[in-house]
Amino acid sequence: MIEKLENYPLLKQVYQNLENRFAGALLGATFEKDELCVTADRSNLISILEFLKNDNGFNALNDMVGLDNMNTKKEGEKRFTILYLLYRFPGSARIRIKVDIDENETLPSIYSLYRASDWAEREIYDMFGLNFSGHPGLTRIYMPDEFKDFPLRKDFPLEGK
Amino acid sequence: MSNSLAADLIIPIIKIIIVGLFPLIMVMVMVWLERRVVAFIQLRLGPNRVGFQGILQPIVDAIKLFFKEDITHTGVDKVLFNISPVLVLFSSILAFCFIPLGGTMQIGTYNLNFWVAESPVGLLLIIGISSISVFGVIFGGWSSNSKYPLLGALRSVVQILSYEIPVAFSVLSIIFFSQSMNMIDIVNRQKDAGIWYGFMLPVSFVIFWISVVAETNRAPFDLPEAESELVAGFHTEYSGIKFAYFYMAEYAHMVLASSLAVVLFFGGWLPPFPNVAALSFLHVIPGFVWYLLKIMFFLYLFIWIRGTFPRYRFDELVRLAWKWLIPLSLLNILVIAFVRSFA
Amino acid sequence: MNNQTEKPSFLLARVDKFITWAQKNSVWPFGSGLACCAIEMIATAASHYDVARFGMEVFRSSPRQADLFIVSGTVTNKMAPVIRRLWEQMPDPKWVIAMGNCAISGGPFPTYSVLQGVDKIIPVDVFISGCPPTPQGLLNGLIVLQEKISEQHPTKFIMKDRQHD
Amino acid sequence: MAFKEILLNMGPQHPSTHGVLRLKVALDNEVVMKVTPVLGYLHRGMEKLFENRTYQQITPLTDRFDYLAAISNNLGYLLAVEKLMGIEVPKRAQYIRVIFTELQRLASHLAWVGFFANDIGAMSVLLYGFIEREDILEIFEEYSGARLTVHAFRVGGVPTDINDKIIDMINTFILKLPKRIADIETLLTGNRIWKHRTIGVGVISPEDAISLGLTGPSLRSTGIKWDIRKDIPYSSYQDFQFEVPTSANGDLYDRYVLRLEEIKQSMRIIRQALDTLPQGETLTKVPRVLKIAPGEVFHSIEAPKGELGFYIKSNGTDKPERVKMKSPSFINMQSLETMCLGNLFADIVAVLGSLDIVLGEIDK
Repeated sequence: MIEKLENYPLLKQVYQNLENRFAGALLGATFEKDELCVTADRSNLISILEFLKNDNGFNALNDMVGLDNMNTKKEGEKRFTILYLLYRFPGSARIRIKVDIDENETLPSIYSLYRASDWAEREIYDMFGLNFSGHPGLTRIYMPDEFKDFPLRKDFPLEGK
Repeated sequence: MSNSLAADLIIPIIKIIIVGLFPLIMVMVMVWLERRVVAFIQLRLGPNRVGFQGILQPIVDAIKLFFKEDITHTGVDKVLFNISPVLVLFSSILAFCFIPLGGTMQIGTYNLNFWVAESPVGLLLIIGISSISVFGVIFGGWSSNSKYPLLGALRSVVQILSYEIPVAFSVLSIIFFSQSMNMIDIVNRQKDAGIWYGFMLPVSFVIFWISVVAETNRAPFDLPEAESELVAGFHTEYSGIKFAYFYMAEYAHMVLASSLAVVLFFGGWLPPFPNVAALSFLHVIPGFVWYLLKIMFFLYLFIWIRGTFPRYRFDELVRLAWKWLIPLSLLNILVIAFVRSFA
Repeated sequence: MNNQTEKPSFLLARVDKFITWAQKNSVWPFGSGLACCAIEMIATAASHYDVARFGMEVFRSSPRQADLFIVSGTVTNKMAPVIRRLWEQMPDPKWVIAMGNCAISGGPFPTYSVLQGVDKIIPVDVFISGCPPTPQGLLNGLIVLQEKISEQHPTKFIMKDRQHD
Repeated sequence: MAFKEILLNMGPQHPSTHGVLRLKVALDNEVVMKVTPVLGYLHRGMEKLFENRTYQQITPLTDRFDYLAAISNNLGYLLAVEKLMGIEVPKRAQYIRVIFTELQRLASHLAWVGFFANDIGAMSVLLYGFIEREDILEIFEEYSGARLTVHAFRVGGVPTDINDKIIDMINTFILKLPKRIADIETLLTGNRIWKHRTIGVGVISPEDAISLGLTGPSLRSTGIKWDIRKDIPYSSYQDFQFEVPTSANGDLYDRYVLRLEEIKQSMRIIRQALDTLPQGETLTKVPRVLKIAPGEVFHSIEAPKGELGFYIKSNGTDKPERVKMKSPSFINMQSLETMCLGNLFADIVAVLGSLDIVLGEIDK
């Protein structure tokens, strides 16, 4: 893993910091297409993000992506994945934090760290039906409030129910 | 039919009809002119399909609006809702009674005056009557039972309250020189003085002009009907012919404001340099034509301003009135009074 | 059905012609933009194409003062009640143009949130296809609408009343 | 003194919400106490639709995201797909892409200046902006046949080479534009009312801007020099000389001046690209049925409105598992309340205009 980062001193440094701080707590890390992706657990997500923001300068949240792995997941894996795309001003370094989550589980909201996560979390709630605890106003953002389903789940048909 | 009957009854009635129609005709011309001129400013063509160069466009619009459904939605205060367009339009038309559209013309033994009524306090009356329109705006905005009209009406109140004061002050400086509030006298005094008051009192004129632009709710002071903020302002809920009343009233007020500017500051029906003998051939052209030419200039100015400037914000607008125009007009009056009494 | 075949009297026909002449030359569109087509609608009103030539540049932003509702873009299920309400707020006589494929049939979005055609909620007079239609297309649609207006009988209600007697 | 709040509902149909945005505004007289945007009136289910379309079919759909800058969307999506596939686009195609994206940036900025000025009440500028924009759209029409939703690029390059006629059109346009920009500047930049309306209004601090994830000209107006074209170059942007203008105050006036400056820089890039246009192929060979091995990628470009990113996850079939778009308008829109609080009602409209939002992009 660390060899792949040889040409990317900044990311290498960040990765080493993470390794040192959260030894064993990181569930995995990949590096492909110039992008570092670290898999974290639900329980230590906030502390990893705090560490990245305060000690490593990842001061901006680029985007949050929700994934429904219904068709691709293996037995025992969780159904949904949330990606946090982080950014660093200046320095233009990017890092991706990956958290797996099941339908009934709740992720902590990162609104207190990144205000940009406000609408991003609402979007994921709207599209996938995943809850974020501690979010100031978790309501549907796109669909009308009376809408029952979660459109981006793989079992929801394109034309609607 | 005796001669005196004709002089006392028939001619005044005809004059009343003509003066009543004059602002409406001017409104028609203005609607067309505005759409064409703004179009040319914006490198477009503007309406040019109906009639010669689209001159019938305003008439077509009026007919269409006349045949449109007139919606009075629920929750409306019916009396005020219906009365306000009338108030707005007729307050401006009524004020034309006291505006001299031309000088006196000798027809045989009869002196034909180009005004309906002559009052020793004509100027005061015009300012008073034209201010009634703000009630129409407030009633219309309030009775619509809707929020955008209400906000538009609120803005309108503040705007008229603020800008009435500089108008009054700048008019006061005219009265210092004319010693009369009679509109006809004011024009005649300008003839006697040999110079139009606008050139004599440029500061008063500038204050007057800015303030009347604000009072007619025209750009850059078109806050009560600011389209990008308040949809259509106080007349958002009006449709059909009632909306047409508001639409026409806006232009009628512009014609009135231009007429006031012409009569007070630019010699009404007088040709340029009325006392210069070398230019006496200008007197051949009737006074009415001079008056018309002059107001057209000011009406064009209205359109030009609209096509060029961004819109003021509410607080800037009030600040302009209270921090600049009112102190300036007070100072202006002080200076003029000083000059009048010692020079 | 009877009164449709019956020809209006000479005088009423003249009145009809006069009123429709006014109506078709003064179609004030409702300045409501929904999606991509709205940009082309603005381009049509801008200097290059200048819809003002037909007296149509008065984009009213209040539905109460508009004659023509150009549904310019995708109508979503969330927006549909709003569109319906705006249309109801417009005073008669009113016309509707469905501009672009989205407004006609949902266009490229056969999805859960898009209304598949605005004619499901309001009556449409003219359909203009394209994604988005070019300004020329919109102008053509407006001219078609003008023709349609000039064939209407605004005084028809007088005839109707007479038949009821 | 007790105040009574007026709750005002702006939209979804309102002349200056740039589409079908709805704002719930709480006003104390005219002072803004609260602004809550309500989105979703143009939610077309694009991301769901993408999962049911092949990679090539998605490209024209991306046009409909940000319909004022369709080509930028094409580029953002295609670069992500090409990065995922690991293919290299021919140099000439890269240059052509740069030319058209920069033309699109000009078109978007010109439309923006017009809409922004129109929101503030200077309606003529809207028309002036659209005259020049029309020239750009004619170039697009000559190249691809469409004006607005252009679909100018394909996976692996550009579908057709540009010919002399298009180069001529671009050259004449580039010569004409500076005078037009000067016209707009004489109307607005020095105007007292314009300055009153824009200076010191809608201010946002750099810290807030970063925390809210603001990008594009709105971020640069706070003094942060961040332009992906410069910092993480893509599609041969490293070959061109251009400046990234920044300013310090973070208010509306700065955003306006910045965008005008960006127009000038874009013209510089186009001129350089035309002068140094390399010869060669314009399209790499890609299979007609595009199946991409499982993987994931995130790629972002500097769109006219800010950072436009595409996250694509493939699953081995010809359709993507998930396409997520990071839209600049969506992120910028979040900062509306921060910029508006305590300002006047009229400023909401101005701030909204300055953010350069497009609802197709926000609602997806």
